[in-house]
Amino acid sequence: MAQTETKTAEAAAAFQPRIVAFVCNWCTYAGADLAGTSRLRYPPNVRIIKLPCTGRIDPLFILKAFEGGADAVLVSGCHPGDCHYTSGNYHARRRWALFRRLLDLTGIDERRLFFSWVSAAEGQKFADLVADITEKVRAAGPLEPANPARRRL
Amino acid sequence: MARIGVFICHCGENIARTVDCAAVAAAAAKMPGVVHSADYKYMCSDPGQQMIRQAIAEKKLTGAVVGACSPRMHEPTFRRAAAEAGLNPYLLEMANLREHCSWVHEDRAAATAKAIDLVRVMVEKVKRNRSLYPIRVPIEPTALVVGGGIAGIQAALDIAGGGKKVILVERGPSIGGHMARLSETFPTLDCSQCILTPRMVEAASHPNITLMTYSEVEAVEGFVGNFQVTIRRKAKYVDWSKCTGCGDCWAKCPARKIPSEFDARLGARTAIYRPFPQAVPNKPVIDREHCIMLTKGKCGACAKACQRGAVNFKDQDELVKVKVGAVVLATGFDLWDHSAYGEYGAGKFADVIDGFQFERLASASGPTGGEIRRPSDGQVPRTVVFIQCCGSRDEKVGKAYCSKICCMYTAKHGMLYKHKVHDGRAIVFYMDIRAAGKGYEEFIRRAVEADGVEYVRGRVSRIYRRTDGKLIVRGADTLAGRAVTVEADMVVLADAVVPRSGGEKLAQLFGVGYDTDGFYSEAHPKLRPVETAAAGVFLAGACQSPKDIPDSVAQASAAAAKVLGLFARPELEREPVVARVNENTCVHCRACIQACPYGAVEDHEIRDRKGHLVRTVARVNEGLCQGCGTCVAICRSGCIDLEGFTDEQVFSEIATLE
Amino acid sequence: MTIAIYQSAMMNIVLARDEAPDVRTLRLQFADEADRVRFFQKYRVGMFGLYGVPGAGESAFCVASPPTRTGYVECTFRRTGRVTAAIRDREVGQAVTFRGPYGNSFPIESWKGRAIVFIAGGIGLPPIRSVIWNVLDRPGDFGPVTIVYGARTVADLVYKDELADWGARPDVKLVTAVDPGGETPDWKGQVGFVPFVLDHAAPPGAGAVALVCGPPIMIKFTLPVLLKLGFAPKDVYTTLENRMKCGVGQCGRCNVGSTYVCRDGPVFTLDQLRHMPAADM
Amino acid sequence: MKILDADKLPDLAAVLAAAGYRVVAPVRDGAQVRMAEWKPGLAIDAGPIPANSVKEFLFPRCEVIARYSLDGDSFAPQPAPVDAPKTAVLAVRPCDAAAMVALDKVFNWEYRDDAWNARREATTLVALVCAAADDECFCTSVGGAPDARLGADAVLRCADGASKFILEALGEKGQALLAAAAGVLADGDARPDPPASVPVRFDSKAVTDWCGENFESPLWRDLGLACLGCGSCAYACPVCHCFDIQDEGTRSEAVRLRNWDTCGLALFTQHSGGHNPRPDQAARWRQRVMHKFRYFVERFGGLACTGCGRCARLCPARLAISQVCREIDEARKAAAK
Amino acid sequence: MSTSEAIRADAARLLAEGRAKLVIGYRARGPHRAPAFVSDPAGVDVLIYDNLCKQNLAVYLRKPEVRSRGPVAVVAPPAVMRSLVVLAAESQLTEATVLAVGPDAYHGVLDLAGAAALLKEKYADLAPSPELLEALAKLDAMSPQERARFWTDQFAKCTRCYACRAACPLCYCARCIVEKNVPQWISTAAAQHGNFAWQIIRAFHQAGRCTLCGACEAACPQGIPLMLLNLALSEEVAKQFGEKPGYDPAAKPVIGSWKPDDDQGFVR
Repeated sequence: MAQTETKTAEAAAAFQPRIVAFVCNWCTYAGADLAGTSRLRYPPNVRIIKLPCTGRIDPLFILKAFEGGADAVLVSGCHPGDCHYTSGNYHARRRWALFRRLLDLTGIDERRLFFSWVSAAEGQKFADLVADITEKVRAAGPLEPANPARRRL
Repeated sequence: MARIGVFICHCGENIARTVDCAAVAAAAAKMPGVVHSADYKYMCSDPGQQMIRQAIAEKKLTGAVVGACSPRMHEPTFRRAAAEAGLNPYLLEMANLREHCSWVHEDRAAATAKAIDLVRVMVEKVKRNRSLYPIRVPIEPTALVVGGGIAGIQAALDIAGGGKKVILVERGPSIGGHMARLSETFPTLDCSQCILTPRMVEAASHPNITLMTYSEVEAVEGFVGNFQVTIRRKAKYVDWSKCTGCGDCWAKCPARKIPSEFDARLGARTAIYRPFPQAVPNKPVIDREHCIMLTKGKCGACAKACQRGAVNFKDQDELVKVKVGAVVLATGFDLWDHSAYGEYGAGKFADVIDGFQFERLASASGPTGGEIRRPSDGQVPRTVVFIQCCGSRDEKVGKAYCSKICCMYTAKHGMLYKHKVHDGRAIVFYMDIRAAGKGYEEFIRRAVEADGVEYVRGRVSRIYRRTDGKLIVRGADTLAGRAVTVEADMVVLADAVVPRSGGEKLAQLFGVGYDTDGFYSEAHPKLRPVETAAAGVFLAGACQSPKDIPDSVAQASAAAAKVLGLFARPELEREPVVARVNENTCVHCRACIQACPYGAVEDHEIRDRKGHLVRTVARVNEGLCQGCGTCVAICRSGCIDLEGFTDEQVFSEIATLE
Repeated sequence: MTIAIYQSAMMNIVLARDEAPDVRTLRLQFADEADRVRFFQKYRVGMFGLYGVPGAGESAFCVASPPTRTGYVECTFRRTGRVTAAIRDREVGQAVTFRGPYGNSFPIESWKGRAIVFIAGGIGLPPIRSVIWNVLDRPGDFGPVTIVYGARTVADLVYKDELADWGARPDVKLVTAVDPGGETPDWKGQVGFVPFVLDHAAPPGAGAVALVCGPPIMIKFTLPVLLKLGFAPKDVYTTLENRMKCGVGQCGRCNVGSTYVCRDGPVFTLDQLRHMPAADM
Repeated sequence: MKILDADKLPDLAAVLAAAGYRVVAPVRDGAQVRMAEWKPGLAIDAGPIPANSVKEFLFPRCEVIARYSLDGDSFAPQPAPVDAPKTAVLAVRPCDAAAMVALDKVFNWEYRDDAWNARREATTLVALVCAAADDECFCTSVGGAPDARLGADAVLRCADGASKFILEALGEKGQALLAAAAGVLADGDARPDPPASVPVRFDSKAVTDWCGENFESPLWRDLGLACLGCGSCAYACPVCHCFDIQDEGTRSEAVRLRNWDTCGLALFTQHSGGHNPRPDQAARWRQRVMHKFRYFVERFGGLACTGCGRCARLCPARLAISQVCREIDEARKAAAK
Repeated sequence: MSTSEAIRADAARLLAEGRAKLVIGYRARGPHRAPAFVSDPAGVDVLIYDNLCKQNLAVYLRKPEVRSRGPVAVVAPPAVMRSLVVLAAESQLTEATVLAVGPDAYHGVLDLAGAAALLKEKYADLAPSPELLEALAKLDAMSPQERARFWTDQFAKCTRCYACRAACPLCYCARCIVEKNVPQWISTAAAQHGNFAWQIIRAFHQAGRCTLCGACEAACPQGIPLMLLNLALSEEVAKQFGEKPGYDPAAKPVIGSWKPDDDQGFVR
């Protein structure tokens, strides 16, 4: 029993979540830059894919990431009112409000899909966010084998 | 055939300390399509750039990835280097190995693995990049200036003087703004009207300036270089082409007790009126809210009086569309309504007035002919208390900022009062004196030393009216450390400067940001104080932050210089990151058209050779598209793509992370 | 066990040449000698193969080199979609997959001693280039050769070097043409559409064989000219290029009526085409 | 005579599974009865005609036909073994069993498909004589019968008023299955119930002839109006076998897939240049009917339709090929008079 | 006069007067109901209407084969009318002639505006079936892993026949996203990843547009409960944005518009 628990704990510690982040160029990408220039530390589990705006992010991107075995996806952009393109993030916000419901219903729940606003000034917020979601995903464990979107051929 | 070069920068030790750069370069060398991979201590240095140029030339690279710092740092540098070697600059991408990797991670193995991923993502992307060329958009060399105060007038005159056309839009019936209402101006005490009216006349008569008074911006389409602005010309009910400005009409108007906005409600005007005698244009409008004919349907006294038949009660608002290439917002300010201050009488005491009211009392053209007479009974006040920072620097009323101009105009008010009422007492309550301007400190000193204005440092806690009509002002003298009570005949409050009402709506029309106080946001507080986030829209005057006349004029000239700089070229070069519609597969559901924040997606009719309509599709106007990609993600059938961030590129980036 | 019929040979690209915008020729060598031997045992002119890049897919196009050159296989293709783009992206030294040859062939043995007229438009030349070289590689076996080749513009002409070779040979009469407006200032060939140019060249048709390949509109207007010149419908050949996936008569999409292009074709005579439902082509 | 009580089909399945068979049988799934891999505990419902045919167990919807490992710009073939488990299909309908015989011809037409043949070899089809038919059944119009044995390795037949099954082997595979199932089978006697009665709805020979002469007919246009252009009919059909070949992959591996495809979809024949030889639904319906009733006959000497009626049962627009054939037949008869 | 008789009379009149070249309605095929296409006034006798008539005939108004016939009239229960209203809002229809039928009454020949008015007046509260609501509630009560398992099993049945798409009046794209192969976002293979992506995107592309007519699920030959997905999204659209598609021909797309105060409780 004790042995199993140790094993599980080890497995959890060894589990390196794979997180794909889709971020906008103007706010969150710059926020991540600021985290860097501020020499903040966060776990190395996130791979950022830069888009001009959250408005560009198609749900297909998220599906594709999960299909490829991501344990979680982060979508992040400018705060409401701050969009470089005035309203791309408002469009995105609606899209995600519905899309997350769909994914939750089909088994990819809120421990796998994160949305945030991170401004260019919020380096600390970005670092904290990545640390926090990495921890959350680690706690939730690998999405496999229950990943309904995974390629199996 | 992709022939990609990968260049990994050590950034001295900045990247190399945490990331095994050689290992990244070695891994990159094995990535599909990569024909050249190298690492170097400083890629951004001359030798580093030379490495890139050389590899592009020698290896006939079709694309390059530089793994270094953030692209926000050096993308222009490396793209320029690529261009110098003959590679289209858009065929070079950067992998952010410093800000996004080495600086934020400690575990060398994990950071190196991540760096390899980041490079691979960009390799996959760059393989699908296309050569892009800046988009050239013709510029409509006409500027729109919104607001006809001194800032707007100055901007308009400077642009017009630079040989470009200007449309000057003013909400009120006359240009001139607040400056026209001032009696004298600090620190020179020259007559405000005397220096302003020539400018007003010049603006009205300048061949390059089209004046649109009594007009407001209704709608804005388009983008820098090509704005289409719809302006509502409010119904004036007077045909200005016939009107001579003779004044017969307002002389006959029976509605005579309308508080005059120009005189800060201290005087009255008629329903058909010109705001002030020096108004430009010097022609009347009918105030439709107060006109008896327009509200009750009978009267017409003015129409009978007008010998030119210029009065037209059937006049209607008119929407005028103009094409402009740049916009200067100069909408100015208002004074905060001090009725929120219950301790100062909540606006109920007639003799507690604001700065504009004092200006009108002091003005020779004002309701008292320049004599200082208090509003309640017309008596000359013997003791006048001036209170600074009324609303400003008071977070309780949500205004943390300093209104900047009050210290100076209060000193001026004190002086003017003393000049007119030699035996009167002018007492100023202040928190600090901020007189950082040329001749400003001297001006304050003059008020105190030469004119005997009494300054008390401290706040006024309460004003109440005694039964004999005296205003009892209770405050503290913090320097003397005692309570002060003054029996005043009149109190002048230096109300906070706030943006003009309706400013938010206008900002939204132009896509300009504004702060929590409603002041328009400049693009950068230090380096781009005149620009806004909306390209081609510039700021002048107090709409951006409280400013005095010299600062407003300076910023107006700066805005004009920006406009003239923009207009100096016939075309605008834009980033070629724009969306394109695949018209073969577009089914015209119009979701993209409705979603585009810029109105850049338009209906496009496809016609056969004979001109018959085959079908309608969406088409992106490259001049308007800003490249956000919202339409791309909205399109269900994937018929729109965004240059620089195409579906293929993003797909490959995600796929390679599997 | 694997499905043998879908196992491809590995072929290495030994030469790549850009012929025209988006048109490329690859010369491929079998990685495995056994595959080469098997291929050339079966290969006759007119047959096609399925060329592929793992991960992108397979695409069918003809073998453009003749069976007389047994060291390699050449193909010429236009980039039209995902697969052809992937094949085009392969470089010399890299590999592609190949299976084939499939389909029927031109019955050139029955043409011995007869005059042969090749008529091609644009990217229609590759399917009959193998026949041209096969005929030219066997001097004395066949009668006089006429080649009428047209393209939209000079840039769109493929095999420019070989055209020069053919034009210089005494045993070939070569007529090249570009559509009106497609000529360059130094264009030495004719200007006009292929049917018109063919009519003008007027090769004798009686007893001769004609091979026509090109866009449907060109074929449509060329056939009457051929009949006028005296060619018999049974002696006029063309190749069909319907969409194919399996190449072996099973996937069910290339059929014209009950004729499977992959299996019964791709080579058909005008006589045969007349008995096939035009609406399915 | 080998006898099985009517409620003992799960026992039969269990004993076969224990003998190493993958067992496929009709099981209930929501509102449908579907042919599915049987798992212990699942009830077997041999009553209704299953919504899907047995085809997918011999010709999967998606199958890896080649596999490559990728490394940078190079690749290397990897084994792509055919998955052909020993399978027993219980209560397969005679129309489905007959369809497998038609597919044998396709998959061995000059080129032999190893995967098909391997799975066919590994599969024992235990046909169920239909005791009931519905208004979409028309096996008798296309040369079949509710008790036909074509393609079957063994036959289950209801007996003694549906209280029992008689299980009869028809060949070596059937005998092997019976041997494996011996534990649940009893020796005895039972009176077979009469098979369902399926009226002949049209003369298929007449349809074949008509198709030969009517490539252009207003009938196709009418069909094209109602048809929505999906693949429901083809994927439900036990004989339809068209497929697509697509590659997929990651950066380390690529697979070449054979996926079901159908002439009902617009893209099926569309050239990469945009031209489509079958530009509208009318042309696609014509292909469907022609393929089943004319081209297949010309190439293989039989029909590509076994009268199961699934296409009609599942069509979102309730189009029925049997009715089309009947109309053709009637029109032909009317014309002959 | 029965509803069927009234439909026949109106159909004959529309055809005779040339107001319609084609009337699309329902006919009987044995015990089943199939679409009927009547172009001759003499042929209207096949038209019937009863509660077995379920197919959403609005789907035909987008077919080129149908559009090329000239003006079309369609027998339209509320579900069909709602689809037509959405099609109009998405500029896929400029006008429509409907023979409006309700479960309770026949409303005669209406144009698009008339149909929209009728919908708002009489059919504003078309509620999903209690069974469907219950099924969704049951699903929502499961753990994420159970939900994943449920849908993995359901989607495993998908053969990619695209009957769901073909039957849906709102799936009118000239080139469906699944048919886009550069890049191929959604695998066409009837395997787990392709089926999941297809079903999720199909449902998502209906978000804010779906009128819950049920055509997709009814068309699915594999019995996949697609309405659970549609209902979940429709509920969310109503709850979050207060939108109910299919009533306003001038409605803006739910995805494609926004309000500053849209919920963002889920955004960190």
